[in-house]
Amino acid sequence: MVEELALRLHEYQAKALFAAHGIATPPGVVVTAVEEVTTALAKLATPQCVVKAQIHAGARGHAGGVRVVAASEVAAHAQALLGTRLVTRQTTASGLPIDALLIEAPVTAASELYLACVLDRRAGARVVLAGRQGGVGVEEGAKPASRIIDTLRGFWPYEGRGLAREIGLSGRAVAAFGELVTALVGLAVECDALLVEINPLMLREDGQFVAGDGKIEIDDNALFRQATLEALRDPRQSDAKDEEARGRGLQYISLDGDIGCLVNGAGLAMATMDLIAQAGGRPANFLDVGGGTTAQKVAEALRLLARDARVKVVLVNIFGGIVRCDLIAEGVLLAAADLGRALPIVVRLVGTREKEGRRLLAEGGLLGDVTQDLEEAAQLAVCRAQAA
Amino acid sequence: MVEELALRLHEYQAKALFAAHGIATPPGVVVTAVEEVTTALAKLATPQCVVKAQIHAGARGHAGGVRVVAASEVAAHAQALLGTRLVTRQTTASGLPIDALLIEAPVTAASELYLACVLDRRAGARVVLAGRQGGVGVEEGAKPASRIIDTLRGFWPYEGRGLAREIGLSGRAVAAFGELVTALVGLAVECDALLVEINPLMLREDGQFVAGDGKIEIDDNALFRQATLEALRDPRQSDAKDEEARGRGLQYISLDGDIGCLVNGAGLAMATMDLIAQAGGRPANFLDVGGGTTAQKVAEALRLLARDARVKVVLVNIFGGIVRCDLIAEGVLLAAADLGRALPIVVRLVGTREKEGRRLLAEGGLLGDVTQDLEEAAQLAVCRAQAA
Amino acid sequence: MSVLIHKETRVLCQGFTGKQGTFHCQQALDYGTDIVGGVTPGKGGTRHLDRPVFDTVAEAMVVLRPDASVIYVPAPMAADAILEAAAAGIGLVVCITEGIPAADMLRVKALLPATTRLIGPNCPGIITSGECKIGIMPGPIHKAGIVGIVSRSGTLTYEAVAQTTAEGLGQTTCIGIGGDPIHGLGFIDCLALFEADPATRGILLVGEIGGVAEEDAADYIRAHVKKPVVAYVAGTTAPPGRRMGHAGAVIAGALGTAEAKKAALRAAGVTVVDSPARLGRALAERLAR
Amino acid sequence: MSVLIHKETRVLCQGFTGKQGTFHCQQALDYGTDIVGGVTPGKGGTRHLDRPVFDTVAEAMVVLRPDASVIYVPAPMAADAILEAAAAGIGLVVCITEGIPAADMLRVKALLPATTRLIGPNCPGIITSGECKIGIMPGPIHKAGIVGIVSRSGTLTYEAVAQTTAEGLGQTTCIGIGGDPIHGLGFIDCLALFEADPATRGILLVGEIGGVAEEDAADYIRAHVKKPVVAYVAGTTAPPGRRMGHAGAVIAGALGTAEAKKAALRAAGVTVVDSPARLGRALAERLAR
Repeated sequence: MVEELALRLHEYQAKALFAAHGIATPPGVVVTAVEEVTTALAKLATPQCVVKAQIHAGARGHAGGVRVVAASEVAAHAQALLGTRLVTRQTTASGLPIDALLIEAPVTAASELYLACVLDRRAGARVVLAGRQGGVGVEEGAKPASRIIDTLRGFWPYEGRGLAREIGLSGRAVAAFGELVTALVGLAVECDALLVEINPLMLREDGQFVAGDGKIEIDDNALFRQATLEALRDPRQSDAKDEEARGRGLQYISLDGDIGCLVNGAGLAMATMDLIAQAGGRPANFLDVGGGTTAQKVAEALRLLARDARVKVVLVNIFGGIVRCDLIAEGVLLAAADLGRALPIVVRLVGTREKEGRRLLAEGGLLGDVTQDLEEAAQLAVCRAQAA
Repeated sequence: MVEELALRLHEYQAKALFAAHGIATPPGVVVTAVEEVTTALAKLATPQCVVKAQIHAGARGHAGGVRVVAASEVAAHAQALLGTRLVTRQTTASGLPIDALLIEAPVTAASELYLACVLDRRAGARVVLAGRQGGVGVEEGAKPASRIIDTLRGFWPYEGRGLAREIGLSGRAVAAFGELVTALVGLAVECDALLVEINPLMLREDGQFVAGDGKIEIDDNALFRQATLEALRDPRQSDAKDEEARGRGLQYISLDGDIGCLVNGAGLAMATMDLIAQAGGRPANFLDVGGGTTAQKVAEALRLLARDARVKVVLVNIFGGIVRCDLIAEGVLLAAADLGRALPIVVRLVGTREKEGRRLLAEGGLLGDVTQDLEEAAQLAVCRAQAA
Repeated sequence: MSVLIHKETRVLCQGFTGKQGTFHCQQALDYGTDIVGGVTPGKGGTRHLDRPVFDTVAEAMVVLRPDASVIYVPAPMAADAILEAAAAGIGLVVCITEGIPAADMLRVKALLPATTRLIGPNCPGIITSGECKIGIMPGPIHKAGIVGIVSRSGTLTYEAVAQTTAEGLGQTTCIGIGGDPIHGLGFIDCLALFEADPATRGILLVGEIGGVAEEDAADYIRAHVKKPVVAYVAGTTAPPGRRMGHAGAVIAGALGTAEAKKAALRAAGVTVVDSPARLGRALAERLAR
Repeated sequence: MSVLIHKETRVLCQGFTGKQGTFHCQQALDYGTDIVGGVTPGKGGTRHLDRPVFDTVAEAMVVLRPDASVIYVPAPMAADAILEAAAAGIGLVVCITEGIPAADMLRVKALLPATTRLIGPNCPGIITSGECKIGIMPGPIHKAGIVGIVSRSGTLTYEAVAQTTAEGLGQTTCIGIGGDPIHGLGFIDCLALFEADPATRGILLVGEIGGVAEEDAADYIRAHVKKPVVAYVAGTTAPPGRRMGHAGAVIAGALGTAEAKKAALRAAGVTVVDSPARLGRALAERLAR
């Protein structure tokens, strides 16, 4: 939850960007309905196909989301996948919806490598990672070679050739790798990507590279100038409440406990989670109202939290800085009426206009616990959840 | 002729690039035939129009190439201009063909400024020039303010606002100017432009800027990566022989004398011209065969030179470095047969394989003067031209 | 004594006449901060909050000679504003703006001259209790005292402040460095400042999971910090992030988890509390030893 | 003695196995240049012209320890090649390639470390007569002697060389700096080198119209050059350029014309000849005084 916020692209979208930047990808067609399979197969004209479920999670292979299928079997396989949800090691138990399949011609690779360009906090720069060993084994294999990119200098092809030599490439692949890495970095910069990853990166016998898979994450903060990428957003791959919160300018995180949490700030959200865990409870979700909120928004946020059937108690934990406690109190009171007695509320409210906020809660006759103590608030919430 | 080689765009093409980079331009429509005028006027819906002849030269106003016309008169005016040639102070006596007209709605400006981004040799950088006084008076008015752009740092809006203050802008125009200059520099960098100029830059009462005219020159050396700009080339605005030479990988410059010159290198071309002038003659044209040429290419170049009816003598002045004198000699002999006795040839041939070249000429029975002396060659050419 | 700012610090505001700039500058003035004027392009020559407004920082610099600038301009223009302040020669720039693209901050980081310190972006700012408040933190919870506070998290900073005030320790200076991936001053910069400040007797450090700034801070503390340090790292129980593909794991390895951070800090002699509510108490106890 | 290169200079070639690289390296070898090997990505481990080929300059550096590199790679990759040589620590890079985009050279210029000297691009190269030839100039016209030559123009350089050879003066080193708008070593750099070289007794400078490099060189000569200098500026009778809109006129003002350049040079004590055929004679006369 402290990760940089990013817009994630589907594999097929990433590969389209690769192609536009001169990075080779396997011949492929996207289908969203079984009826499109025939046309797709005609375009590909290959006896065997790789059928890849387009979801925003990895580890698809083990879950049946990536499979080599005879052309004659593709339609049946597509029928079986489209409209279902795929559960992988990286998804929640409910999985993610398969709304599209990428059907590709198989690529014969001499070897599989790893290549990525990622924003690195510590370096304060973009970093290129290149590994001789790609695929699922990248984290176990030899540590990839890396290059910190000087922001002003940029990345030059000769640096990519140096990386190629460092990971043991030779012959035609050396020059090709230099061009490839330069193109990848160029894509990352142009698209405001926090991550561009090709894994596996297939090296063919002829020394040419083909992107076997593609993962791209775009900096949310840069979407105001990346309209064409924003248009690639697939809201169906996110939790519906997450998207609703997003639409209201809030940040929502779904977890697997039973305490709904309304906080301000990612740090306080994590601290609240730590305290709930120490008290023996588990949060169901988090809603961060951020700065500059209104009573109306707080009420909406509370209703959104409470809509989660698992939520047995709501914990409001606010340290008012820009956020005014009186507005939070107003919002809590607005929502409390709807939520009813069935859903207990624990409120911890300190900071800007703290007194006014607590007075409003008292006058409004809130049927819940109000405290100023951080640990007490967490303990109360856990108690109420266990009692519910 | 030592100027940087550049692809020049028409005003309407420049303005389309401006618009794509967020620089405001007047509402306008391009017509290439009188039949298109009605539709154009319907789109513009303005009682008065500015009709601007699209040629690759300035000083159009005095020559009738820019005129404010009532909408009802546009068709007649277009009829009068299209298909003719416009002669201005900046064209040769034969002028340039008017194949297109830009019809614009007039802009009411509170004042007219000057703005350009140009590659500056001395600074070794791009430079922004901003003048409070634009239009034809820019060179006479107060010297424009300038900023050298640090290539790595790039240009930032605050620097544009600083320029705005420096030339006396205030109010809304300050922030608008910051954005405008940043956009202009961005365009220059993205398009590999050696020059982007807006003159006049119109400042409206509301503090917004509109590009009254636009001049863009693209670095010829960068056209391999600027395919969409290369497609904007208008060969009809260049001398036909220039374009033909260009198509053959040669460089051609048309002048107004009677000696056709075949040289290698721009410096030698200029030196040859200086020597011809000192001897009392004038070159008709120059053809630079550059390095790595072939006998065939030399022959073609000579035929191209000789096709100019004004040419009374051809001077071949080559100092072979990469260029081999024997290949030049072969080319001269190949062409000499076609040119016949009517056209005398003076050959000065030194450098790589000089002896072989001169032997070939002697053995080939060239009917012309052969010398090693630079000044003598020029004098001979002038004598032959005067005698012809 | 204090760190970076004090009673005499002359503060300029960029984005002065906007909603955020207006509100927080008024708060800062109420706190006693010497806000000397502001910059809003196009409003040069006018006055706002009874102070002069300029079109550019360079012009404001000539007249007002500010020591610091606080930035409330919208995210798309914030990088430009930071560099404008730096180019004008301002020594301390505090950028409150959130939502600045990481790529913009990469460029700012690469272009910022050594003569300008940047705090933030996406941070609460910096305050020297009772003297000068540059940012959006609630003033009343602060009290002049002896604790230096540095925090990656906005709201958790306030927790730390409130606790040191409640414990009667008070603060010298409190710096919110912000949680954006690319930012200005870091833990180590602030630790060095607090270590060198005679008035600061103890240090609170508030970290988060992700990145390796806490691990690097631990190394620094072991080698250079003699004053007692108490730390809290938020996110012990946060689910592991799924972002950054394999690249995150490849770069960070085992680092970046709350446990790794806590272990590193403890190994450096830092008192690490498991509850964010116990920062003040723990530091009081360390100081009482 | 000579300037920049000599008998012992170890020369690497980038673009070694290409048509241009092969032809001119063979010529250079014939001249006696110590071409130690080359670089062609993808051909590392092979041999060419009986010398080793490497994939990268960095690898060649370890084995061959070259002092200089000459670049014959195609224009789109030339900037990369220059920076590769510089990053590997090569002190002298001679880029023959023509047609490099100006924007690429802007970046090269901004990124080139102070430890690397660049000659070119789009130039004939550099030659120390009788010792080391790095470039495309015809070797036989050169003769070891006492004249330093620096020229913006390719072919005119050969004229100057041939004349000094014919006059019996001969050359120390001849440097073609190239005519591209953004390039490495300039007139002033070369004048300083020739002035400092004991073997160089006179200097020929070949300029062209456009830009203000000759005017700047004149200023430098007046202040720093004691050796006799003879110059020719091509383009006295060239028609005025129509490019660069008003911007050129605005930047250059009255500068940049052949007359302005000649006047500036003459005022600096330079003998300016009106015919490119008289460079050698004029210098011989100056030296005979």
